Amino acid sequence: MEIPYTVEARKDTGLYNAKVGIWLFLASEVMLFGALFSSYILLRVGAASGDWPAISLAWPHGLLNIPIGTFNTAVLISSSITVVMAWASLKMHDFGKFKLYMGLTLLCALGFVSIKTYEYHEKFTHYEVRLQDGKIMTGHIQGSPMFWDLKTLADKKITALDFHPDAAKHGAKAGEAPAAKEHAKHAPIPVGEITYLSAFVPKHHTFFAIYFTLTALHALHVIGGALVMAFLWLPGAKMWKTDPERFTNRVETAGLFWHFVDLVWIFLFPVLYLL
Amino acid sequence: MNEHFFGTPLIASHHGAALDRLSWLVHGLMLILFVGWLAYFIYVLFRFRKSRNPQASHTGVQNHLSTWVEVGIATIEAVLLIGFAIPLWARAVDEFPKEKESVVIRVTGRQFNWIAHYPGADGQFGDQDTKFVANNNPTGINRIGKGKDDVVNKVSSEIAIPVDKDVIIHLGSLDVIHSFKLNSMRVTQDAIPGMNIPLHFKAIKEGKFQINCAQLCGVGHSSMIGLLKVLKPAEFDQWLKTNAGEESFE
Amino acid sequence: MQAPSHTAEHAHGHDAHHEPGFLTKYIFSSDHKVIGIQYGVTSLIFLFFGFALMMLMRWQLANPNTAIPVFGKMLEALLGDVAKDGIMSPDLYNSFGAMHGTIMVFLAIVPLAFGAFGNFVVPLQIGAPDMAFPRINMVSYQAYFLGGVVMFISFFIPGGAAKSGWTSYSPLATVADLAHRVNGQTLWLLGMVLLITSSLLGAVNFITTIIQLRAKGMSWMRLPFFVWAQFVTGFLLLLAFPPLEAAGIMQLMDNLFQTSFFLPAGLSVSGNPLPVSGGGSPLLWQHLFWFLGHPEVYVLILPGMGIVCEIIACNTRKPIWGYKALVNSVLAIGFISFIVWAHHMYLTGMGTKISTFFQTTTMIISIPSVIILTALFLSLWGGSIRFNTPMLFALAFLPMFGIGGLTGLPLGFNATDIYLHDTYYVIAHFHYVVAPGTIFALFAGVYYWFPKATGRHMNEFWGKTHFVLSLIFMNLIFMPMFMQGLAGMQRRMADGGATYSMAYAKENNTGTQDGLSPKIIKMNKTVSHAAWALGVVQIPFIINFFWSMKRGRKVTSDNPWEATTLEWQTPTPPPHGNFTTTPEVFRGPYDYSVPGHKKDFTPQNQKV
Amino acid sequence: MSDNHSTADLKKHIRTYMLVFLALLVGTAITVGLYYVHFESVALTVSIALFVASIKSFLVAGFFMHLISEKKAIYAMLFTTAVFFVSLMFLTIWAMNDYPVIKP
Ligand code: HEA
Ligand code: HEA
Ligand code: CUA
Ligand SMILES: [Cu+2]
Repeated sequence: MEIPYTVEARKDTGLYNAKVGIWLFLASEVMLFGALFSSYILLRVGAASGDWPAISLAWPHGLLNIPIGTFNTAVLISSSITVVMAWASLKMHDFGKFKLYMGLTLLCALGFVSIKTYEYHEKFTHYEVRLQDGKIMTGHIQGSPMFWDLKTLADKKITALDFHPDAAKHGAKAGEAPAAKEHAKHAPIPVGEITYLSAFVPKHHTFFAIYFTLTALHALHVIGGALVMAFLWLPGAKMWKTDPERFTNRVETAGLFWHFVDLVWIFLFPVLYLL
Repeated sequence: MNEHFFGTPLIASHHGAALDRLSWLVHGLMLILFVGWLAYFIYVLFRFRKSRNPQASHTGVQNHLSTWVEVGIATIEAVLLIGFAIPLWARAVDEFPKEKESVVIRVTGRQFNWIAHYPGADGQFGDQDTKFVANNNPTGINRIGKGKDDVVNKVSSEIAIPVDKDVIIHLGSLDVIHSFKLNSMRVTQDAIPGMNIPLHFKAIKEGKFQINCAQLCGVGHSSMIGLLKVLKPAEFDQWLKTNAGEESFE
Repeated sequence: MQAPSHTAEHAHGHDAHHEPGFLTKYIFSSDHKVIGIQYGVTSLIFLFFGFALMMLMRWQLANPNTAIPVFGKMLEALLGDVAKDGIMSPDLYNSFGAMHGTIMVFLAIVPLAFGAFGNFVVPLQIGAPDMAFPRINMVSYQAYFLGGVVMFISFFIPGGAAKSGWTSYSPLATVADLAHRVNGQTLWLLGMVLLITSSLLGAVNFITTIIQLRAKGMSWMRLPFFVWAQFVTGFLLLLAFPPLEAAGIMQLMDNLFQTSFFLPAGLSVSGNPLPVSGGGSPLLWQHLFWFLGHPEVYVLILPGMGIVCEIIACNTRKPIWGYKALVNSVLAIGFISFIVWAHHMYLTGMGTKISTFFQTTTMIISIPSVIILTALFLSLWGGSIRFNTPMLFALAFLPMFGIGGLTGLPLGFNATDIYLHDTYYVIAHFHYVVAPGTIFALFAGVYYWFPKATGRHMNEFWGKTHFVLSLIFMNLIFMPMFMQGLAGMQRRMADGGATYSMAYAKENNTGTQDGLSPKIIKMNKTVSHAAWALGVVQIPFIINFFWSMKRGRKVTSDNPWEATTLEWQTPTPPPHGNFTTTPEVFRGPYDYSVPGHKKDFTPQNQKV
Repeated sequence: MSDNHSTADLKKHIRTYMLVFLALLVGTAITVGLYYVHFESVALTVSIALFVASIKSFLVAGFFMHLISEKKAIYAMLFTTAVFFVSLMFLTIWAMNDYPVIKP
């Protein structure tokens, strides 16, 4: 016996197997991201009130790069429309268009991941410094190294840290952040005065922890989806000749996953960047 | 019949008896159900074995007795729930006595003992801050000002309370989750780091009781035993005096 | 995603002359029956391994801080200082305890009940040629196997296996082994991620198969109850596991990258401040864990109920009573099990409102269980009961699950749980459900479907011996635990409660009035002896199992139990593709003793 | 995909897709715009942002993922999931905010 309904839909459910499968999988993905999302809200609600970084447990606002984030959202939304178009082209038996749209989708995916990488790098080179006199600053280290902390300074035998404080917090009203008044005054800080040094890495603050966890998990989904679509675009596309219906179904299934990834981002973007 | 439930230790707190009464009721229900079903079960196995009943009936039981049994179980459960469990919980866990009229203690768990912190003569707790933490001051009490006369237990994990008086305990933890369990008082409350959870009870028997740690907290979990002394009011005051002073145990 | 095709293979996999080689046939097979058997054997081995850990722990409980005979030396050689001089240190006890729970739940019972029986039986029972996604099925097994390997390896890394209970509560899970950056807990979490992946793939596959591949005429209300049970189980796994996966990822971040999802600020471990940013919540972990944890316990029991139901119908020669009620109950259990989880957390500081909500749902969920049990009990009435080995195990399941289930009630009432929480009463409660409950149901399943899988019967005499002795010793193990629990003996005690005993009070002059009495402490010995005896009486089963594969009595028909469901209407053992002709279903699953029919069973695919 | 879309049908669909695409971009613009406007009430900002995100997600799920024209089976599944997700979130939040308190 053959496995039925791999291509054609079953009458009473109106679905073919892979479609049932992908929707079930997406349901579980809803719970996965849903749990992280709930965690975000709980931790956020439970955070101390006050201004970050002065109260380091408070929630930092607007530390992420909004224009870039907005642009990336647009990129991802565009990839969603191209992937439907790819599927619709197959439906209209226009294989050339399919190739074009699928290629565009992959380009968008690549763009999204690259931009995300850039954003990550931006965070890894951004630092918070606390000084003995209680002053707290955020900013960059000369040469923009990543992941430094006090131990790195000791290992590198650095005696004075060439630190460029931020002018003001992104988007914050003037005077809100302690660092804001510290107008880009730039003089090396003696290491002895530094009590704490950390890049904006996950362990620095629960906000970064959840930001990196959520976006990295999302990025893994983007990469996974892109790999599947790359397969369908190049080697897998051979199937169009032998079994066009099945191939169309595959594109549809991959598309469903891709839209879901897009959908997750639609929530992640405002929640992480804007609120 | 004993006032405390089958095999449980003596009851030394005000609300303990009510709790054990509920236990009797629930277990009574369970026993009736179990014995009833078991009798039926054994009878059926005997009555309908193949050698005695070679031809099975296609239809089987026709009446709706079982539905009534099920409805009955549900009803009894509802009664136990609404009539006993919910009000009992509200009373034992939620409805606190007035702080002014009670003995208030801050108890902090850590690997692997309990620290008890009393407000001292002024009735006020000193401020606590991590910057005061030291070996002999693990919970970081500010000994200047309100905290000057605060009392901390000197013998590890030893906590004293007066008899027949409401006790309110604010429970915290320094490292991992512990659980503050007083079997004879029928009190259990997890001590969760980062949280400060109040609990209350009223001891009605004097004597010495165990404090168990009822949440896995590491290698020393099984030996994290404490001693609860329920004392006459005068003895309690005496106990506070002997424990007064800056240094705690360790 | 199922991008790589399974179809290529299927398009020409059925040519008679295309015999697969050993590797593709037994190791990398995508045939649901082979995968089922792989799951079965692997999980039985883990079941035994989990039990072995407990048998060692039972020595420590019965004779605290004395050297374990024979095995102590082996432990020392294998694991080093944690078993110095053959004595089980508290650290090792905690490791073994956590791993016993983990292995039993995630590596033994779930894979056996869902992976093995589900895989082998479900497609056959619904008249499908295979699972909907055979390749994914194979990957699911491989992920499970890998997860098991990771868990197993964790015993031998520096610091030893995870030691924070199977519940892995933070912050303990994070701070228990600060000396090693990659420690047992890390591997536990990695293992869990693999196991969760495996379960998710399995669940997607099962549900799709049941929705899509039912044979012609196999309507929802004609599905054998076992299939319903697996269907609901699939949904539980599908939707309850992801939150634990999320929590696992976060705890992994906490452990590896020093984040503080579950750690508040200001912790100090053995006097040293913990260098984390803080801002996390230990309770969050518990919520996410138990959001899985409670549905998970129904994952442990529902397939068992399904098996019992099949066997009872077959061996009473009459239809199951109240099939519809059963189906509705199992669906109800599935739904409600998602909103009762916090009954494991009553004592974390809950107010009246929220705890009332959760204890109400807990009481509500006990009703469908009562209905299921009632239906099974009433099914016996009017039957012609055959007492073969599978039936004996299935019958014993009923009162054993009854005891376990009923003792869930005092735990479910928040007020009584104040005292009972974290005592051996809880241990006894759930072991009654999973050990003499589910394990017996699974044994029943093994004895019942063995002839279909191998074409040979298992030995009846040794089967019955296995049953009687297992029943006795199971009860001798778990019944005393109720008493210990009521007397106030805490679980997870590396010394078996010695510190809380009266003897301790006397020795240390504390003179407490509520220490554990010598009688209660001595029960530890009784229980341990019973546990080792239970271990010994598994030997007949193990021998019977392997011996019968090669030497057992051959089946004389494809339907040796004269059952009605479709799995018995195939050749034995079923070939690749299962059915020789496409089956069509004409009737419900339990048409036994239909008046006017020649035989006392009418298979589902028989027209009249 | 059982239904055989005719090419004309598809053309119509494609117009819808384009409209949805535009709506999504506009939605994004609104959310970002709001951020720069800065309402006094945080709750209002949050609500509006999540509301817009929800609408966007309905558009994606409904049109790009063809949920609007899907069969009941999927609805049942998604509805169940949604219920469980909501219970996870709200019961947890509720549980964390209901604890014993001492009234003075
Ligand atoms: C398969 C597993 C399984 C099952 C089915 C259940 C079923 C139930 N469980 Fe249990 N439970 C566990 C596994 C299970 N549990 C585990 C593993 C733990 C501990 C986890 C840990 O902390 O490590 C636990 C812990 C646990 C707790 C937390 C205790 C604590 O830590 O303080 C609670 C509290 O409410 C509870 C309640 C219940 C209830 C009300 C049911 C109900 O669903 C039961 C319904 C059934 C019935 C009511 C029986 C009906 C039968 C009859 C009426 C007939 C009887 C007679 C005869 C048969 C002769 N369980
Ligand atoms: C499904 C779950 C499950 C099962 C089946 C069991 C089975 C058993 N468990 Fe366990 N147990 C747990 C889940 C389970 N347990 C959990 C979750 C905990 C809590 C852990 C924690 O605190 O974190 C626990 C804790 C626990 C404790 C408490 C430890 C403590 O708190 O300190 C004890 C004590 O005696 C115990 C004993 C036993 C015994 C004697 C069995 C016996 O019933 C075992 C019976 C096993 C068999 C009979 C094996 C048969 C198999 C074969 C013979 C293999 C054949 C092989 C082939 C044919 C290839 N268990
Ligand atoms: Cu402290 Cu267990
Ligand atoms: Cu539960």
